[in-house]
Amino acid sequence: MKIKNLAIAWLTFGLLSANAHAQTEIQWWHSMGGALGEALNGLANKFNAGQKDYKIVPTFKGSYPESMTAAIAAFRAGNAPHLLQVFEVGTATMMAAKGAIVPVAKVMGDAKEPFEPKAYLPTVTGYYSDLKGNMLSFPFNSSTVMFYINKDAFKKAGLDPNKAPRTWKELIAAAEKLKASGQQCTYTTSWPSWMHIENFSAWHNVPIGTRQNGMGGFDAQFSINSPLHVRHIAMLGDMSKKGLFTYAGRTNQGDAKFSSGECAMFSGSAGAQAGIKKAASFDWSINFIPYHDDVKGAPQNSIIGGASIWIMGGKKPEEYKGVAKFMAFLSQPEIQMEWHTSTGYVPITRASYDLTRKSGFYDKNPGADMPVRQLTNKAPTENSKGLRFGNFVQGRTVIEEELEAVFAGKKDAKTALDEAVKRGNEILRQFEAANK
Amino acid sequence: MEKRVVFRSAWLPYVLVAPQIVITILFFFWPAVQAVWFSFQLQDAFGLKTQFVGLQNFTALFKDGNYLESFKVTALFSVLVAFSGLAVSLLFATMADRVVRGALAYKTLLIWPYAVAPAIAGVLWAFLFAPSIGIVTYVLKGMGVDWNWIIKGDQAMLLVVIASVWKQISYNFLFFFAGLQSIPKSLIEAAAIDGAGPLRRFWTIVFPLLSPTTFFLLVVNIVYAFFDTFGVIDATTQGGPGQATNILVYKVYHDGVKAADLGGSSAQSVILMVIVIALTVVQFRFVERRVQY
Amino acid sequence: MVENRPWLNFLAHAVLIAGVLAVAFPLYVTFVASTLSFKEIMQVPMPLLPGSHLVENYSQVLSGGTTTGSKAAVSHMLVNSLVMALAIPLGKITISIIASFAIVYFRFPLRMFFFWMIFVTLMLPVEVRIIPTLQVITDLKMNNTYAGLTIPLIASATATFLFRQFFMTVPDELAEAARVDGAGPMRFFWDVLMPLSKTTMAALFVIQFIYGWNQYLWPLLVATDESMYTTVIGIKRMIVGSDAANEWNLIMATAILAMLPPALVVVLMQKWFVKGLVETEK
Amino acid sequence: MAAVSFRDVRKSYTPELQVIHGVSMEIKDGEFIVILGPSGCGKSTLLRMVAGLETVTAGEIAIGDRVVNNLEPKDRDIAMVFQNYALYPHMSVFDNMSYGLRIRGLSSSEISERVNRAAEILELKKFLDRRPRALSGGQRQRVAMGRAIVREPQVFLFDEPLSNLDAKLRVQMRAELQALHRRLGTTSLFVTHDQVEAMTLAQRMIVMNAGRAEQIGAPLEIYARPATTFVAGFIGSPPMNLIPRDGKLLGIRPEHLEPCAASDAMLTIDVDLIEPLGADILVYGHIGDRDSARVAARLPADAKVQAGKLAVRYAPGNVHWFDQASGRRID
Repeated sequence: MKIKNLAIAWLTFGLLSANAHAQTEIQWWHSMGGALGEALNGLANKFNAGQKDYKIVPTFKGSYPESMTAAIAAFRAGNAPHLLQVFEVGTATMMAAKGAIVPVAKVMGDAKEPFEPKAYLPTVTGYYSDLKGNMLSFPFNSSTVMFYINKDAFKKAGLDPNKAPRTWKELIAAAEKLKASGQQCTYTTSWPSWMHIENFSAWHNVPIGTRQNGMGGFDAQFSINSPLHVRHIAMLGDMSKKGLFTYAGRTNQGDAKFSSGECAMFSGSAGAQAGIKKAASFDWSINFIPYHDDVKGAPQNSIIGGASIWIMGGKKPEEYKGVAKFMAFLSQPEIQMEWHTSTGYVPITRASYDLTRKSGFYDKNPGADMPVRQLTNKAPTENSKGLRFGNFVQGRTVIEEELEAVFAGKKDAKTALDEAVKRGNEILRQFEAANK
Repeated sequence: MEKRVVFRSAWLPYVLVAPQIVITILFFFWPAVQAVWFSFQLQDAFGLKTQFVGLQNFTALFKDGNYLESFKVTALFSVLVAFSGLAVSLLFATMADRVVRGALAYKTLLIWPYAVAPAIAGVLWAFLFAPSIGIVTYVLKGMGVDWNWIIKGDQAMLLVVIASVWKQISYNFLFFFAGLQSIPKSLIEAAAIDGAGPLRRFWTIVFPLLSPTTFFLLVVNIVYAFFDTFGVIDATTQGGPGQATNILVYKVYHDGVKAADLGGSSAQSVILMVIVIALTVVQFRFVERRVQY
Repeated sequence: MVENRPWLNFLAHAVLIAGVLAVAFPLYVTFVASTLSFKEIMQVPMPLLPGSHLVENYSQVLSGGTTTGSKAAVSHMLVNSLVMALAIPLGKITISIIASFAIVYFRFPLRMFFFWMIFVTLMLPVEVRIIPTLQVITDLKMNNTYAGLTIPLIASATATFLFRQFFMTVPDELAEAARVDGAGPMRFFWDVLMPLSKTTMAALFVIQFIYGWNQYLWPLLVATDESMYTTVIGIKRMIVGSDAANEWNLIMATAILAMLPPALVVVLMQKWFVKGLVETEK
Repeated sequence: MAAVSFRDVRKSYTPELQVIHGVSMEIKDGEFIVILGPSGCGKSTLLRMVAGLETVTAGEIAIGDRVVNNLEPKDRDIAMVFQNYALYPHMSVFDNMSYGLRIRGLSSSEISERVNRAAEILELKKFLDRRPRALSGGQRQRVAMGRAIVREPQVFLFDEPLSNLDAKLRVQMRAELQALHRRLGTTSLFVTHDQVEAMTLAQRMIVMNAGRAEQIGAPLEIYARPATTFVAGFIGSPPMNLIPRDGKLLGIRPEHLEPCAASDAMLTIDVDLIEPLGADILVYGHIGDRDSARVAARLPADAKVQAGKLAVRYAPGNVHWFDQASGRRID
């Protein structure tokens, strides 16, 4: 009996709530947990409050790969969301799925909403556009990799806390001093492939792969076994052996090692600042990532990480109208500034960057503009526009596995990177074959 | 053996088996057939484009050194889990069989980890052994062990083995304990009168008599290590570092779900199915000998 | 034991006590960790005595998950876990007992075919057919539903065999007596077979409760919606959910909550648990 | 109550494996019939065919004027007592006895009246709330009978109901069964392999061998005039002596042999074994060649028997003749 009553209650409830849907609902799946999620909900609420026709319904779907998996499954089942936040390595996969997505430029054009790709930072535009310059997805939360130091540890080691190492040579020298002062872990990193392969390449203006880092076509090949790459990874392997570099894991495990004070130097996402602020009980600074000073043209500019919003295909025109309205809303410099200042993600349009600077935010928060300055250090080249490799989720796993072998002292850098290229290319060929 | 009496109805038995058969077809046979079918295909992530590629997925797998490596890892992992798990449980069971008082209390205190989900067992041990904050890590570092399973493959393997064994001890213990209790006491007493000491008695009388239980547990533990430890791996090493803990079933999941390579993952599923069928046949022939179905 | 050697008895107790402690150690640390603040737990070494944040941590996770990772409330996850842990054994027992009844007590065309069909499923653990099974669920639009979470897991050869084996031990004369008494097959099933199967059902229930509660891979794939997370999945989401450091104190509180119900079932229903374990023999 | 008819009843599981080869018999209303035979002779199968637990391959079984071949057990108006009693272990004695009545939808007052009456007859009143496992073997047996009685059926079927009891209890239950039948007068079919049970209980009996009814008749009639060597050998203890004579078989019961002077001897037995039983003496031996014919004799307690040769004689009127090939009686 109880079950029956419950069922009736649910039915009634379902009917009532169905009646209440006068607005067009727009589903938005994202991977912003915690404080970031609150900021995101704030944006959605603001949009919903500002008009009556559409309602953005954000849903947290777990980590980036998890929400992407969920969306793919949902798409196959025919109930994909309207909007999906996809991390940068998923870009190629989304792009290739022509029937599954609608380019943001087309949605905006159809709805006659203003949309100007040129307003975005070139690294951002480059990452999310096809070769003709059409924006495929809507840039949302972008970050880049930064270099953090623990100023207290530097002081203790007799180093100048206001002079963070700028080159790898300086970093090694500092690491040795830190170690001598009793620092257990001198340098660590989060996201090893993103930092030491992807951003490393861009920062030194060398290609990650052929065909403009894969942007030119699916037939690209990896080229991360160049002498410079080998030298850099060998150097890290050597540092690891000497105890100057502590490997923390494939994702963001390095963040905790730095914020707990265990590691004195650390490369990680610009987005890590929020967490460090909360947990660190020491003085720290955020800096440009180090480079090899004997490489011509270095430092170039770093590339973005984070995610963009993809518009899924097969929805009603009315819904796309709402999507376009929401994208236009998100494009406003004021909104962009709010997102940037509340989350630590990079301002992705020039206008919002200027607006934030004018607001005096950077004076009050020194270092907060470092990421955007690093991203725009120089005009991006073919090598530093970004990357777009098919199945890069798998590709990255391959790279990370090989890096781990080097850091563990099981393989030398050359062998490992050759192997990474070989295995990575197999994945690219498979993707190419699947998306002919 | 068949029942002598039977009820007669032209439709009732079909109605009664229908739910199970429908579910079995829907969620066992159809997916199994699909797995075989997918394994001959190349699909993009969204299922928009599908090509038939014959055996290409299989040949690619066997050309892939990492897949073969995954076999080795799985073999090593299962052997470690099965043998250390059986050894530890047998020790506990023998001791519990020996103590007259408190055996039940010990039993109660030893069986509860069965209730812990493998994924949670993984989380617990990963926390204890966490490279920077883990309490066991702290002790190990104090003893001069450079503990960091994030980068050291053998340590990562050790961690997942410990977590998996810990969870499985209760199961093995219960079977060993039951097995020991069913050995007639008169046999032990006869051996004692013949002058065999406790250790000798164990190896010459008890252990051989326990061998059916041991063999059964061996198969069960290997199956456990093959499949049920997925949660342990996923909650701790996720197959890393390198490929040190990338067991077959985790690779199926990673390639199929995370990397959206349906064809390759299905090909791996098909190979795994063959392995399971082989294991089941071994187990069934054994069970058949022991229990009259 | 056979001879009286005090040191051997002492050794036996010593080994067992060491074993019990080793087995319980992770549990103790987990509990302690669940009572600490975030700052306390990040210390090396972390304190080994319970802290003062027990109530705070547990009410936090029960109502709002972690602060940085998944915000799904664990109380809701516990409900989902409970639904799985109840629906799977009940479903399994129901469909298995009627299927075994049909196979044992009726003779009909395709009987052995069905029997083997069910038997063969022993050979296909969910893990090896995970992707296509997920596809079926997706095709049936059962993602993020309780049905999708439970139904694919309720078909099992194990339970069917267990009941079949049990029915074989029920004397033929009982069924004959029931027939003479005028009971039809279903009446016999309800009035005689079901009551006699009570202990088998109880044993199976305990084992399958734990099986259902501890499901991981399946809900990981089927429950992508926060409102459908089970506790085990919730923990996993708390660990990889965000860009910031894991809140181990909250994760450990959730771990305790996730372990408690099945552990209680095992300990309190030990008799059925042991019977179920030994009899199902997988 | 009703008559039961077997009309050339046959049963086979497969075309090759025939277990009942055509049994015909008319059982009168209220008669107590025993089906007797060694194990495997098909006697239980025959009974189960009456119950409806086995199908009838050919022929007809009728209860009253209804042919019941295709009726379900419940529609045949019979009640059955099983060898192992088949009590429902999870039900109380009362529930066991009333189960069939409840299924038939009798009112609860009617049910309790019938159960109480049966319990009274069987002296089970104080056990009504117990479970079967809390009862002794004899009590369980009574419950099984009670379950049959309360149904007030047209026919009672008993499938070796006493074989699980010890010897003493068996004798007692036999008496009770007889008393019960006198009181209720219900047509009863009783299967047993125990000739004493058959002799004491039966008004008429069917002796079965290998799926055939060898002889049907009143116990003493069968004892006195066995129709075949099988019946002759099966009934009576020790069995009838069968001695080859002139291409025929001479049958003489052990109690019909009496010692005599060697000169009067109609048979001379080489004595192998002497068993003094108090009331009488059993002598086992053989005639002629060691294996040609084995003979037993039941002699009065005061007979003088020694090892060696024993001369015996018999009254010609006590002799039975059988055909050596077919085993049939020659009159």
